[in-house]
Amino acid sequence: RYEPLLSEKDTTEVAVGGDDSPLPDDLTRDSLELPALSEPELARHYTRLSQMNYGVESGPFPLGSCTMKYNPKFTEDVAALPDGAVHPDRPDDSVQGTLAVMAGLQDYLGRIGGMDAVTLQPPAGAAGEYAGILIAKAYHEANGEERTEVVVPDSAHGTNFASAALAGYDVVELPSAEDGRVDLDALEAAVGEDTAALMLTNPNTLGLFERDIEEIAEVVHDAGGLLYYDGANLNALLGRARPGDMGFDIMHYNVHKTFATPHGGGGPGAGPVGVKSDLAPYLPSPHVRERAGGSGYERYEPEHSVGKVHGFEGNWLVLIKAYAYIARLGDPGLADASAKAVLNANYLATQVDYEVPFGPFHHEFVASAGEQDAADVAKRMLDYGVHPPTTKWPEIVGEALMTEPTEVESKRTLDQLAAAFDAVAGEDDATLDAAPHETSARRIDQVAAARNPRLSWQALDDGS
Amino acid sequence: RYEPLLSEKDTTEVAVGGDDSPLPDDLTRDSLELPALSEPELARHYTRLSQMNYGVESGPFPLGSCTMKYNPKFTEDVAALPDGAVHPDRPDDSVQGTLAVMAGLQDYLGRIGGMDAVTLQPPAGAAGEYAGILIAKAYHEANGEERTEVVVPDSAHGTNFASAALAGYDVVELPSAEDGRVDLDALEAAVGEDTAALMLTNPNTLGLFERDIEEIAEVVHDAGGLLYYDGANLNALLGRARPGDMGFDIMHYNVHKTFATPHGGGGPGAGPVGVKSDLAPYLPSPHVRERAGGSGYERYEPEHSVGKVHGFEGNWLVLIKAYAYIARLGDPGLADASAKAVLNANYLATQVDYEVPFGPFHHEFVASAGEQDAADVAKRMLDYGVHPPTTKWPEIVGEALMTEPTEVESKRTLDQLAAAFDAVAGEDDATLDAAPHETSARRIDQVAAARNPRLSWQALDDGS
Amino acid sequence: MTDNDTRGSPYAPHTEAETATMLDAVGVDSEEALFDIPEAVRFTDELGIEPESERAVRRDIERTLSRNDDLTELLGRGHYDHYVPSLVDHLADRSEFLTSYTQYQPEVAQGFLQALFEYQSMLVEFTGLDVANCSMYDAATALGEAATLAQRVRSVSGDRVLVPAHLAAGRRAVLENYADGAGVTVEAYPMDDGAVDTDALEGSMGEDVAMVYAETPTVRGVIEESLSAVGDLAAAQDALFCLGSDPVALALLEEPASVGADVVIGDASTLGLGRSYGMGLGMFATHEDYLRQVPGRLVGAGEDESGRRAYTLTLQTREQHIRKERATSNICTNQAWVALRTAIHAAWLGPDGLVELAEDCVRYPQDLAARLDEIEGVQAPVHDRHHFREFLARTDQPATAVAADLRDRGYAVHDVGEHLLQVCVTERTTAAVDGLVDAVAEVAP
Amino acid sequence: MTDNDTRGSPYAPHTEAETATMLDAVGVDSEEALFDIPEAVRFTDELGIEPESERAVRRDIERTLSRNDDLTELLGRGHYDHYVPSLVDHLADRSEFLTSYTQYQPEVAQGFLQALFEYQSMLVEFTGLDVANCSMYDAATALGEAATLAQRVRSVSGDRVLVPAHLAAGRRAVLENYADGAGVTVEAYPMDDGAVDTDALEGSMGEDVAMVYAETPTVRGVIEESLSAVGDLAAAQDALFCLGSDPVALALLEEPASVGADVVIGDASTLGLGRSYGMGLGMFATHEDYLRQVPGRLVGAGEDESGRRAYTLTLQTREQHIRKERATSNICTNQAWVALRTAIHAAWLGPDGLVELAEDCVRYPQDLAARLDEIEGVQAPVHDRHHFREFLARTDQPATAVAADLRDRGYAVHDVGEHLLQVCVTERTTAAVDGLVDAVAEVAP
Repeated sequence: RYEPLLSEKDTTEVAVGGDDSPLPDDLTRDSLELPALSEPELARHYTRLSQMNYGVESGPFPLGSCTMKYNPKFTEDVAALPDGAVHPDRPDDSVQGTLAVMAGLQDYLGRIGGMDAVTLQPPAGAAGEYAGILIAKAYHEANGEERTEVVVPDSAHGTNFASAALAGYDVVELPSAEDGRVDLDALEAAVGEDTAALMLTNPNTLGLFERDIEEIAEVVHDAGGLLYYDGANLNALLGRARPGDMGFDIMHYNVHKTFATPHGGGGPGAGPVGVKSDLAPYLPSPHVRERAGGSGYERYEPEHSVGKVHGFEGNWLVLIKAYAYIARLGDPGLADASAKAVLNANYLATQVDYEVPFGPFHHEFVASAGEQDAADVAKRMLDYGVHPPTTKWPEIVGEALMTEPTEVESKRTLDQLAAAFDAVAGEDDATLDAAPHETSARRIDQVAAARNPRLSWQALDDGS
Repeated sequence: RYEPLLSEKDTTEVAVGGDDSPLPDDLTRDSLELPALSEPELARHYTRLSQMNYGVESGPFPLGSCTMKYNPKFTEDVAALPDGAVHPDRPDDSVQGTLAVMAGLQDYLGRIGGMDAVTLQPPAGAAGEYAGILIAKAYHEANGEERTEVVVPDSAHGTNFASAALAGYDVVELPSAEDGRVDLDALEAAVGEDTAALMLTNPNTLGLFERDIEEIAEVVHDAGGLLYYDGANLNALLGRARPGDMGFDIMHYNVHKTFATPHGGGGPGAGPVGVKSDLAPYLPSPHVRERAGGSGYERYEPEHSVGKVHGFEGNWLVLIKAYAYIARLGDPGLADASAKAVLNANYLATQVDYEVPFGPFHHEFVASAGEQDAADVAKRMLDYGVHPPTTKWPEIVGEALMTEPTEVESKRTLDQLAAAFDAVAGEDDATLDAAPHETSARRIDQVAAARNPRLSWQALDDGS
Repeated sequence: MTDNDTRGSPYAPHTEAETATMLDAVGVDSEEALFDIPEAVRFTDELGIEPESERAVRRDIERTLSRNDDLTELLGRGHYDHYVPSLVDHLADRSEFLTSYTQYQPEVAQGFLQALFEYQSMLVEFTGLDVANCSMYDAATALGEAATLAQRVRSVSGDRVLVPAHLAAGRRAVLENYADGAGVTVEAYPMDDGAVDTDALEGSMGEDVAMVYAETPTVRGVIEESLSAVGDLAAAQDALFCLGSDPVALALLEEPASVGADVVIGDASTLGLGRSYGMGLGMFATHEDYLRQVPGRLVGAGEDESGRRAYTLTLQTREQHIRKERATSNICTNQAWVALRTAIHAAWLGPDGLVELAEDCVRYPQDLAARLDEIEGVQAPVHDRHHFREFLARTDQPATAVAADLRDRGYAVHDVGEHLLQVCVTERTTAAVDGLVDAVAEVAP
Repeated sequence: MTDNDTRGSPYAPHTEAETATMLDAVGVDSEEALFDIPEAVRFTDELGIEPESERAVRRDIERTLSRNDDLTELLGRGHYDHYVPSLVDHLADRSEFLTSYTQYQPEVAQGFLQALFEYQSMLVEFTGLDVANCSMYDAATALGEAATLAQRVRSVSGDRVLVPAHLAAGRRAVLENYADGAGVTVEAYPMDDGAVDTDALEGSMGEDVAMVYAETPTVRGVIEESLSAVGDLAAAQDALFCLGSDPVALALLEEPASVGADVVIGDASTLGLGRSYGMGLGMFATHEDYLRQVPGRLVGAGEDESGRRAYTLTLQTREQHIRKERATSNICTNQAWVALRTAIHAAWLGPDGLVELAEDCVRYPQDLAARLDEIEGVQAPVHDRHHFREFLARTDQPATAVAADLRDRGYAVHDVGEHLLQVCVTERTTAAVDGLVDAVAEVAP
């Protein structure tokens, strides 16, 4: 059932300005044309739209590297508490509650990552990467070093490359070894006096732990570079290993991945950044700390702050959910979350008919669709009522099906997922090509959509 | 897609009692066997169940006599305010906020109904009828009269009959006149010295205003009886006519109908009862009033109270939503709600191909499915994505399709509804008989279900 | 819509142009012309209710409710405050549930029907009885309905219903009304140290007794220990044994069926609702024998045309919309949505969580009573029994004065007799117990 | 699950038996055996975070946040407090929206895609520009992205970005970082009585200017009156004209396209979010010419295989997951859910409601400034301009002292200079204005 656009239900043009206006007409627009609909009509519109959308509560969502966990409901209630709805420009004395939560989350994240100081300001993981690289840059500059390169493995998230570039660095791409991990020789060749940092995910996007992490750290540090940890896969390690203990100097946390804040159809997220103590003076401003004497909390500008990566202090409504999640789970819950996430990935890997190269896996595995097109496999899986894995990435596996069930799936659900994988594995290309059938839209021609971009209702040919 | 029962997903039997129990074993059960599922599994279960359910935000819900309005979202937030979550046994001094809301709603309802005093205690419309009849009974008894009968028109809601019977009255059924209204001659014949009350809906279930209401009142009052107003159709009259002005002595309000509180899949509702001043001493206990001197509010037992119809003071969470709704709309909003409800009913009546006898209508009309089976028509309408009207009632219209769009439907939606009616009107019996196809369940065999009642998962043949 | 627009209903979507078109189609000039109301009964005055914006209404009600004192409530006596998990609100508030109607079109109401079927099944497990309906208004009205059921199903007519002397006044008052309509009188039997005095009850029995009612826990929080004896006494006279309890208590206590209960009533909203000024959920379960005499709605499993399991309201011929004055009850709108909440809460706890919660409901009052008993001027518990959630304490000072002093210190307890307080403690208030004990120590001596 | 069960993750559904079966299938003895972590980097200590029940966490956070003072905020400067209708929370919180991922499988994400498409369309109407993306983090990062866009699209390279001297410090600081990476320097141009000093700006212009940024309203609430002149100055040097504003202001003020704006940025969460400690929604709209240089996600209309309209993320080759270091931005996770909220709020208001709200944002500060101006020791507004939501007031007393005294009386205002306060008033605070005026009258003279 097609749900019309708001503009197809109504557009009303109202004149702006005129005698009753508080502004002279030369300062106002002439008119505003938008849908004018009643609350019942809007309630039905958005209810219907929601029904055309798949969320974590619709079924399994095994997107590799995206860590789509169940989002505990109570964290929403905590975020909605009216006492938390304050303006950031209030003086510290009047927002001690908010600052206490922030200090608490900084402390939690520091413990979990093995880091000495944490900023909550970056509003997403990529913003965290960017903040982290700015910190590295400021650090090197303060040491009188002009380093121009950031090294990134070819299997890394695209954001690593882009964040380094945004900070003005040249990106050096590091080819993976045959076993899917960092190639130490290639690393030694890539790293040198121009190296500002190596950005690394561990476990990597194949779900493999970088066993040579100590050697990697040594190579980078010996060259005077810093080691940056991309927190996307931290869910695999909670309570069992900490980036700070592996030699990482800087890391970001993806709270919607590791700490179960909802992804909101694209965001908002939050990308706190943790650093070792010698980098703490470079954190963004303001930073929260306990006041001397323990009389509450205060915001301050770190001595060599990189400045800001967000106009205020980040995505509060996301951060508080992460805080509540960590407080609920504590040590045993976090450790169990990782244990079950890793168990689920390994179990599912044994249940699917597709070839699964590499291993042993932590939180995710990458199967290969082999002769099938991975994107088509994904479309066909939709017909079985489950969300497909991430496809065609990382490229080290041909026709990759990058699968991460997370800890929230039961054995029953994993078996259903495996059944969907296996059913599709046995189907022919024509069937896959024609999929999906059971979805609110059939296969969408994305190439045509990009060739003739229509990005607003105003741009639609039919003028609707 | 079938959603398994919770018990089909898991049942776990846990032993109760034993050494760690705080009670001796002879006071405890042996074990408890229930599903043990995690929060993510439950979230998906109930999300899936919700998707198999049609609500007001799914589309039009034109159930005649049920007045399924859009339920404004903000009233939910008002009901959830933590300050309202108090225990009823607190002393009056400590719940002045709650009592102020209750007194405010009593006042609003009194104005709207033209009544002098209102109790909020009855937890539903039928409970309101029951309370109202208890009041009538107590009133007559206090006057030394032993009246044994309650007169109810044949077109009345089933609850009228049952509520009178529950109070120990004999029910005298009053046949309708040919024009669908009260037959004055029949009324005179039915009413006499045994008559405790006449229960009447106005407009009646055909959507017709009882034009002879003054004469009706005279007949009843002359016989020493009381006139009871069933508030189910009050939505037709807001701000234009008041039961208290028509001669009614007692009335109930259906807040989920008239004041847009959600029906919750069956309830909870609330059925406040309004009375004229001479009946006020008979209201249930406690009742809320302003303290002498205006220093806040208090609860008290009315002098000749009928006692109680609810263990505490009714359905607070429903009442506060009704209060918020009335406060939002005020005089103009309430009057407009009635105007648009009546306009919508009359407009829709002109748009459907089915025969629509009687009229002019207020808030609802009753079409006749003619040669078609009204229940089949309803099933078939489901396939067109709309909820069907109430069917086969009132019986005064053959194969009745009792239709009440309410004020919240737009002309566009009414036209869609009419199109659904008209499409079905043109279809043959076989098509209707096979419907519905597009629903989460196909036609359900209710006769078989009643013949072999299985009312729990324990009773299912397969033991699941 | 503009929030400040208070010229009409904000929930009526009509534009002026649409209204005009529709009036045209109907063939009238104005909305007023549609109202077929005789001049004499037309209302032409103002109601006098000022419309307000959504924002203003929210603000005003928030301010009004803030006039409720901020007290820690240690109150029970039929309305309890257990922690309701966040999941309950979020799922039950989904509009497909909240804004749906009674399931008269089951093909588009499978979700709610299944949830109610599951609720009924949980009550079957809690009670050990065969069938449960999908809700009454509250415990008091469920008790009233039990009395009318007793009248209908009993082979010989009896006009007495026996209830415990310790019974919440509201519950008894509601029962009196239902009993009165059914031609039955309600009599209290005496208690022995807070529990049923079985000897006295035996003395009150006779063939004119239609129903014997007992509760566990009682309104004073006492866990009954003689329920089997009560069941036997009732059975001996062919009277129904109606037991009052609630799902939290029944997760731990003797299964009602095992002590001979014929009907179980109570407030099932002890799970799922929390404090709501006494709003509840009437639990009603009984034997299969009485199935066709059960009040209220029942959801049954059946099949749809494709042979798949499907759920539907069933045995509707018992109900008022079909049977009118011969219906088993007048109930129509019930508390279905609360039953949904209760089921979600029960499922969230699971059997382990339920038993643990119930055990805490025994431990908390035991511990608190012991602590209060150490305070000069206080003896607790008054009854030498096992308690559930609450208990009585005797005060040397007048109870009213002690309760008022406690209120001044931020605590609300029941003042139930000249020197009797009643105190209720659940997981929601256990953290406040230290403060309460200190406060009592200040005011009681 | 029991809420007190803190032995493992409450959100992992595994029973012990299932865990054992799964370990068997994998061929290991324990979960620990699955962790391929070298001994040397294993963490064997405690994190030291105590688990708590859901109930306890809620209670603790509620208590912690209650340490925030209860102040009436008259604060703005980039973060505003408009009334968010209840509808927004209820619809945006539907789990199908809230818990979904980026729409990489559009066939099961049509709902969110359509909502974002509608959001983009609303921004097109507000700005008069051709395209809008479906979110940046906030106004500050959107401004930074505009600077990098200017670098990319400009025919000749320029390394200067000109911004107003009155600019929120946070916004400027973020811009500095983005500019720095792109090899651009940020320079302020002077203001004349709170608005752009066009003569001074003209003097600063040159062919090395990549972008000129102006705001309306400014951070001080001043409505700019010379935007066309700014646009002309920028155009003359082939510099981009980036305008900062927000959807509420744009419902009333000159359409950005009509004054020559090439990019519009700002905080779109002035609709939909309310106070949230500075969390926002970066608005980003520009010309079709720059389409392939736009940062962030774009939703486009297309067709599915059956020929029906369908929506999809489009032009993804601009993005980091495909273009890596040559992407138009590093943004991945954005603020999509906030954009959904903004769209719902805008739709709820409709064009009438939006214009009315915007007009109130002119009237409220005008009225309040006039009232404050009557108080001895206060002159307001400082700038002889039209204002939107907020304005500066000069105090004879030191502003810090006045602000502190006002805080003691329950009001928070900005203290922005030795004798300068800034006051913001919206429909949420207009009812508090009488109290504020009284308080100022007490403390200012």
